[in-house]
Amino acid sequence: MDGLNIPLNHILLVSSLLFAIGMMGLMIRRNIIFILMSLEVMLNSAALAFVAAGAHWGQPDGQIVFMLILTVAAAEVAVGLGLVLQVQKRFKTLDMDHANRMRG
Amino acid sequence: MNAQLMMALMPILVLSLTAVVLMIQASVKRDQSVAWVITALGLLLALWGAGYARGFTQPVTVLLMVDDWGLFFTTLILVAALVTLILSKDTFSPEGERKEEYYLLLVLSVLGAVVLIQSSHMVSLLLGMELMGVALYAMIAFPEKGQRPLEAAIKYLVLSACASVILLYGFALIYAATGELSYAGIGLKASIAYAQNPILLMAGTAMVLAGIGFKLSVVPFHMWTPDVYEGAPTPVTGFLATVSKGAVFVALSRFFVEGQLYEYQSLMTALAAVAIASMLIGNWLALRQENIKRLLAYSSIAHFGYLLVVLIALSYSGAEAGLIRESITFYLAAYILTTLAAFAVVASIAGEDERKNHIASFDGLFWRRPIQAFSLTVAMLSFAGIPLTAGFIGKFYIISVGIQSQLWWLITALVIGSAIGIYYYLRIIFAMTMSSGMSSGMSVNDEGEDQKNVAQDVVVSSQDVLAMLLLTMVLLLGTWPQPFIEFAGRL
Amino acid sequence: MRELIWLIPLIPLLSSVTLMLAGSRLPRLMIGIAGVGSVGFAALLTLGTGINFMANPEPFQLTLWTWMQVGSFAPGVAFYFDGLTLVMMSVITGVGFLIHLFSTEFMERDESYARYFAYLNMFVAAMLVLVMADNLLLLYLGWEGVGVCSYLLVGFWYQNSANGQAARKAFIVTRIGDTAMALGLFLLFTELGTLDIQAMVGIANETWQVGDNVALIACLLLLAGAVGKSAQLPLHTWLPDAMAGPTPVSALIHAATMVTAGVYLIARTHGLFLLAPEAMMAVAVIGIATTLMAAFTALMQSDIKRILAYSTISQIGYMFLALGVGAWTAGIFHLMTHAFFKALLFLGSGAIIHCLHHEHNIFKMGGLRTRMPVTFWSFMIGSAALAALPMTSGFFSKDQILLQAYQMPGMGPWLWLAGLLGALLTAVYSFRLVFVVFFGAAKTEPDKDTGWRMALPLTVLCGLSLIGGYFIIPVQDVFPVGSGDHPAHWVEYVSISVPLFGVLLAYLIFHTGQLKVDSLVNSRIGQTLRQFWLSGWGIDWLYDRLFVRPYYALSGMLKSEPVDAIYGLIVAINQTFNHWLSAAQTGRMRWYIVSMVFGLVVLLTLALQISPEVL
Amino acid sequence: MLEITLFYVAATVALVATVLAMTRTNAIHALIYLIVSLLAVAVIFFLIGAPFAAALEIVIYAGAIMVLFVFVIMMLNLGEKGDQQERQWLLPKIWAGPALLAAVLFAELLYVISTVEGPVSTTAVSAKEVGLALFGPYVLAVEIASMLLLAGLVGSFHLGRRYLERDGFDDRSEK
Amino acid sequence: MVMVNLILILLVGGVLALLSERVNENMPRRVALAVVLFDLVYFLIHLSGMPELTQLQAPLPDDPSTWLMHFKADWIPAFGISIEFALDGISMLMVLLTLVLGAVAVSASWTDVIVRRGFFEANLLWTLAGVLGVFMALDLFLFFLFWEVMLIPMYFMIAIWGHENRGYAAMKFFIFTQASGLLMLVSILALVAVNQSATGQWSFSYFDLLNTPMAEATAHWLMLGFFIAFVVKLPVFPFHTWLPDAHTQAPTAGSVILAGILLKTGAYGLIRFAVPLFPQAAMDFSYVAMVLGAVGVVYGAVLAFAQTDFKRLIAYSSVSHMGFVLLGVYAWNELALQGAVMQMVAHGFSTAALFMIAGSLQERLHTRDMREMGGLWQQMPRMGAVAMFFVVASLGLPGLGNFVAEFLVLLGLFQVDPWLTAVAALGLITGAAYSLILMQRAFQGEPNPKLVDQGLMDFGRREMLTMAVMMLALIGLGIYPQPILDIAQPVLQSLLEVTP
Repeated sequence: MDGLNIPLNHILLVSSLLFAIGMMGLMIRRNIIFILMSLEVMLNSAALAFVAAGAHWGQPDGQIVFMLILTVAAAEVAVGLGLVLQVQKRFKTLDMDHANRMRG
Repeated sequence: MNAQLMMALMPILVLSLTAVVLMIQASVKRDQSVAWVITALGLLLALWGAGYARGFTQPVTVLLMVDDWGLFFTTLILVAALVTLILSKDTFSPEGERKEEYYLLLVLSVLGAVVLIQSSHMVSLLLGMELMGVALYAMIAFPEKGQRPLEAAIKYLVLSACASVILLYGFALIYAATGELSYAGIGLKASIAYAQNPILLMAGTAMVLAGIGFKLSVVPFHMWTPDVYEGAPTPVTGFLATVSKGAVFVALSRFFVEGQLYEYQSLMTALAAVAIASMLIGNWLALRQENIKRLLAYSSIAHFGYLLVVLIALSYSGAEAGLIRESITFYLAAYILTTLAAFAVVASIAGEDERKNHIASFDGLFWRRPIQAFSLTVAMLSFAGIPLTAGFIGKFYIISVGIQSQLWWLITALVIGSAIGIYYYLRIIFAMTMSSGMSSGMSVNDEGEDQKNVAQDVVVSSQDVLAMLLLTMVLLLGTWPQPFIEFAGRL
Repeated sequence: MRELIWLIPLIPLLSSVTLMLAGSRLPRLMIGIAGVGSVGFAALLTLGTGINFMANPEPFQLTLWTWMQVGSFAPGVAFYFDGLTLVMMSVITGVGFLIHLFSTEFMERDESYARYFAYLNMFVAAMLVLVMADNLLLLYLGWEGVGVCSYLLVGFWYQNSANGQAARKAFIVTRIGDTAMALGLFLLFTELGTLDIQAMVGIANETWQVGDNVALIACLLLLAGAVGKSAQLPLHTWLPDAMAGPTPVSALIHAATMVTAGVYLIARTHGLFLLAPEAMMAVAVIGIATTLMAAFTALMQSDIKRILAYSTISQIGYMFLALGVGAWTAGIFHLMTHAFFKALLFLGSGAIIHCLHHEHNIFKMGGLRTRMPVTFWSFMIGSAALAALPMTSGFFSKDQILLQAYQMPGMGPWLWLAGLLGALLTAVYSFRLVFVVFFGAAKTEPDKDTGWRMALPLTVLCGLSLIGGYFIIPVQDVFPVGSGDHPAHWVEYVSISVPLFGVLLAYLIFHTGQLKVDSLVNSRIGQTLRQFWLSGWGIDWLYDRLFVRPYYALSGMLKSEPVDAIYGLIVAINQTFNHWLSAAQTGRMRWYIVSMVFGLVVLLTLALQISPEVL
Repeated sequence: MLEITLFYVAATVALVATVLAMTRTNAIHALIYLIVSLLAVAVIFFLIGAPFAAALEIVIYAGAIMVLFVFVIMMLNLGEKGDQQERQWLLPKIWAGPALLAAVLFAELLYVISTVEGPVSTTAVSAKEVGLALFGPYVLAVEIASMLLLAGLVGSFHLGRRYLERDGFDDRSEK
Repeated sequence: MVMVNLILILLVGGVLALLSERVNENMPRRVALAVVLFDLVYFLIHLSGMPELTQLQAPLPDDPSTWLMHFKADWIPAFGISIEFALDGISMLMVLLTLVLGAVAVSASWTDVIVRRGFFEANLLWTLAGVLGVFMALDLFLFFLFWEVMLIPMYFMIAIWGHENRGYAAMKFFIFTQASGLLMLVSILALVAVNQSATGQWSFSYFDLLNTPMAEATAHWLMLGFFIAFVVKLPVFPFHTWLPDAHTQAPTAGSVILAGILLKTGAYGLIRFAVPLFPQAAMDFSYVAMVLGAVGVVYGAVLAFAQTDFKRLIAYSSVSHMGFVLLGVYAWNELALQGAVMQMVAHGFSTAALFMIAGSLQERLHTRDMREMGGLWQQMPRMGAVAMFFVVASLGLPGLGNFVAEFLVLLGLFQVDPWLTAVAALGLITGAAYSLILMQRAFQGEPNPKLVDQGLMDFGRREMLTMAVMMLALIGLGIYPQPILDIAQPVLQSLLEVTP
């Protein structure tokens, strides 16, 4: 597997595009499920950047961070989906724009 | 891993153990008072552990740095957690049953905060922050009824996760630039990396700051604060305001100092902009807020703006580094104690009834619950930075540091912000002095009612004791700070 | 005796304080005894001191204590006694005593009997301090003290707000002069280093040449004070209104004593005025202008007290004229005689008013000659003295003034002519009063004639008005001696005959009606002039428009506190920010995310502004 | 060259799939696109010398976590109505602003990334190396991660249990 | 220790007063009076050992032992902060004034406050304690502490026992003074920082901070920080707008303390700190300050004239009178300074008395609107006479304290700037206008028919006694001010030597 000549900035480019797309998804979607998905996309983009940077320096740390990001994603999604269930129950909708009882 | 390391990790170990014991207890027999006792014991033990670990300060692997400074904040956070625990028992009981998970989450969240405080590495920062956060999401959404807690939790989760991703991405860029993940490593390599490619490093750092800024709720990442403060159960709000923010700020300072980020002009400019905006906008937002929890949320925005001044001062050689560290220590300690005092009162007066969070429901508190009212008054004065309170000495530190570093713009913003702040802190105090139907101090004689209220208050409740304790600490730090200053200087 | 002069002001003061504290509990008799007795005692003491002084006419000084000492500024509570002081003190205590006595009857039925005597005694005390003061600061104390007493007494019947208005006007208008005088004191102290009058004059003569500008300014400032207190142009407007007070008060304060304080001040500081000839000229011009203005106005008035008030203004104008031309002795002499006959006239008018149920309009009186003989004779004598008919006291004093004015180099004859015109007018208006009030048909019936407590002072004052001209006042050592040469005899004859001619005119116009002036009066110019003079030359109107209304307008405008608007603006700005920012807290999560991303973009942009140097 | 070609293909797939995932109206469709995207990223991991990461990406991310989503979507029983709503919510006037903002953010990142030079890596990091590091200096991280998962577990347990216990799937009765 | 005890007695006395309410609701006022009088006596006893007034030593700024009293104990050594009190002539005068007026204030609250008397008297005593601290503290940190803390009980007094608009007034009062206090805090810290960089030593002691060398521009800015804090408190145009509201809305005792004592802390601060710490800067600035003072004199008088609210009128008259103090301080010669000190004392008495009269009227008539008064003299001759006395005192009648003060100020000012003196002297005329209109509207004129048969109580024995104290004080100051001048003289002497 030697001689991987993919330029680092190309990978980072992909990752940043994923980041931006995820961010856009976060901003435009009103459905809480899609919002959580967007978060996953963004987490994934950060993971990609870490793995790429780790590879760039030839260190295992990037992959370790990636694994921890997986953990984080799992934990957050678990709680997040739990909340989704409660949202459906108490708000009768998944539209987050409706969850604006507190403001001002 | 040798024994020394284990000793140094004592608070973390104790907390983890407490979590495990709680799990076991819940699986054997669900009994929330037992769980409460176990949690309390665990936290107390961890407090002891924090003291014990002082003898063994050292870096523990690359991830954690156990030093006196961190242990002091660990202690502080454990105290805050204990206060939260006491408040949770008295005022927060969803449906009156099944709070075992809540206690477990509390312990886990504290654990996350401790990790965060002692973190010296990006990974421990991430894990600590997330552990604290994930547990908090569930704590916020813990009540089984009502939309507000849920709304608060989901907002906090989504926004916080978004901030975490930004932080992660920032670290990824820093990692790409330096090849280091530990603060010290970043500090070592940063100047070389900066010389090669300043943009990558600066962008990464800026993103990290944005992510941490979110947790500290500084402008422009502050929007979530009032909603989450309002929606969360009051003890949880208190926890969020003290433990979470305090730990994150400590982590930020570590990252800042050890990563030597104060050397970069553009970063300091950005941070100064954030600080100024926080001081002003936080106070402006609080100006006419009627809900006391939202008001405290806005005021916390301003307070972290004040604190950022100290970090910015790092980059100027005017102030001594020791003084800066002392300032952070003192201000954070004062802020945490004051906030706890405030939330202790809010929790015991307003409870979970959202209508009672309105300032108007504090009307005449002086005559109904004098101890609580006095405590809240002192807390407000401390927030406002009036002498004899801890908050004043804190502000004294910040202004001193700012002056020595000649940060005139920041000091101007601080002065303006504080001046605005006086207004809304005073509004609360004023509300407490009012009495219903008393249009003038002399015209209406409503003593009868007052006498009755006074009579009720002869019995001093546990909430009053708690309020008195916190009050004493705030006043003690304000009137006789010397021992604490010496102590902080040695950290 | 000399060491005891401090008792002279103290006794009335003590009486005053006693009456204030315990007045409501004392019987009327006691009040009267205290009020009159204290002044009488003071008069006796003055008399004793005067005899002592005449035996050994050496001025002396008595320091009670140092009032305040700040650095070199160390005015004492100290009295200075010389001939001038003696004259003034005699007038104050003597005439004062008579007026007090008169008041016991005049105020008999007033419920605030004690308060009245308390004020009056206090006034006497303050006036005595004024004339006895060794330094200008103590003089200023007396000066302000008499002002306050005047205010209190003018507004004595406080329940009528017009009286209050008049009292305030009196106080504030004189305060304008007082303030200028205070500035003069500052200037004098700053330049000369002391306020002790004798020492000051001495130093001034060493420091300044004649005609020095600083001396001129200082004298003008002092003059402003004198003008205010003595109701001279342009600050005379308060005096006619001050007639709102009880008539004995008008007699004492607004005729005999306080209003002449300005004359006293200038006479006392003549050493300074001699250094500033322009200031002297100003004094003379103000004096003569006031004389004429007030005389014309008096001619038109129908309120008996206002006629007398304008006459007072006019007569003080003569005194100013005297001072201005350097006829110091004549000025003071006129001050004294004027005190006699003007007090007489005022008390007489008080008797009329007292007996006519507070009627002030002379055209509603008439034929009182037979019904109130004492009063009639008092008025006759008083008016004769006022008009300076030969052999009356006024004749001697006024004649001297006119003659010395004539002798003044340069403007002298003109001043003399104007003075003559004034004398003519004086005779006309004073006898107009006599003829209208005491002759002709009766229009109102007096319920009685005066009692003895009123008659006695009137009689004594009649005597003084008649023989006062033969007194020799002991001021020869105080003032520089005049040239001593006399002007041509025709000047003297003219001066003598003019008042007689005036009396004749008055007789023809107002008594027999042989001289018809109706057509003259009713012509357009006549009417306009009449209105103009009646309103006191429109000066009140002018001041109202120039100062009073603008001041009210200003204070009304500022009442809403414009400065607070600045702070209101600050508050409004903060509230606006609060409003906007609170509106941004929409509670919508997507918006929060947008704001966060926006913040991130800004932060990145800022952080990427990489400057070449590393901190 | 093969690797590079593969990389571009995988990158394109990942990006397109992500964009599609973000713009779907049907949650399940979106989820499937998301899984495609994750798989494509796994390919990239493999190509840049992180095979272990690639495996985890497929097993845990695409496998475990996405399945959680599927469960929840099924539990909530989102139907056609939801799709129509989603369509209404995705009008240009809604997304134009955020898209612009995201574009600006991307532009800034692009500017940052464009300064990076050099190939991504010359040697692969083996699973062994990763393992050694993980249980060497990072052992504490593993422990803390376990606590993190515990927190997630307890949290979701608390939230989810109430959903199931109290009202089950049907909450129409509670109006 | 005497000075610490003075403060402690009041603090503890406050607690006692608070607790004594449980015994009897009339107890607190007795306790409060006893405490203040005890404090006064305690102070006088310790003063009796002092040398003759005329032989007082000039307190040297570099040698605290030359002061009348000096006390120093470590407090926060980390910053060189100590509990340092010192007493010189001026502080002594101010302390005496505070305690005497404190007793007057307690008397004013005797029947005025009917609810929560214990807490009221406690706040009153605590305010006094704070004020004493301000007058005696010579450590800048300690000074600032007292400066801020004394406001809190004052705030409570206004906010709880004030009149209809008390919330607004209390808030405005607090924000004005606190915001300006913040500027002073910045200045203090900057001064300490400058001193520290010069000497390497942290110190907040006045004695160390005098003669701190600094750049001209720095000195100007720092001086401004002190200046603003002090002139807001004084108050000086255009920072005065809190005062009419606070004074009007405060309960009588509160107004007495505010006008009688609290305003003087501003003047004291100027004399003690603002000028000596930055002599050159202060002298450069003096013209601006004097112009502000002169404007304030006239402006306050014009606004006082426009008022219909009795207390508001007095409040504006304070603005006018305090303008003289500012003029006196910045004229900075012995005459003017003596005048300023004198004005502080005399105004304390005259205004306190007027506020007490206003309070008595409000208590009897339930209004402060002068349009609803009129002719009150007839029913309450004693009150009328007393009012007349203090009105003429406040318009500067010679023979009473205020005259001495104003005359000295103007005399001193004349030597510095005659034109400004002329402007300020306008205040004498306008002062007469508003003083007399006050008298006219309330006590003179036609009696208001609504009030005629009310059976209004005239001043009683307690009130007359209180008033007599103040009247005697004013007369004493007016005809023999020498003791005050002698006490202040050495202090001013040494202060004058500070400036170039």
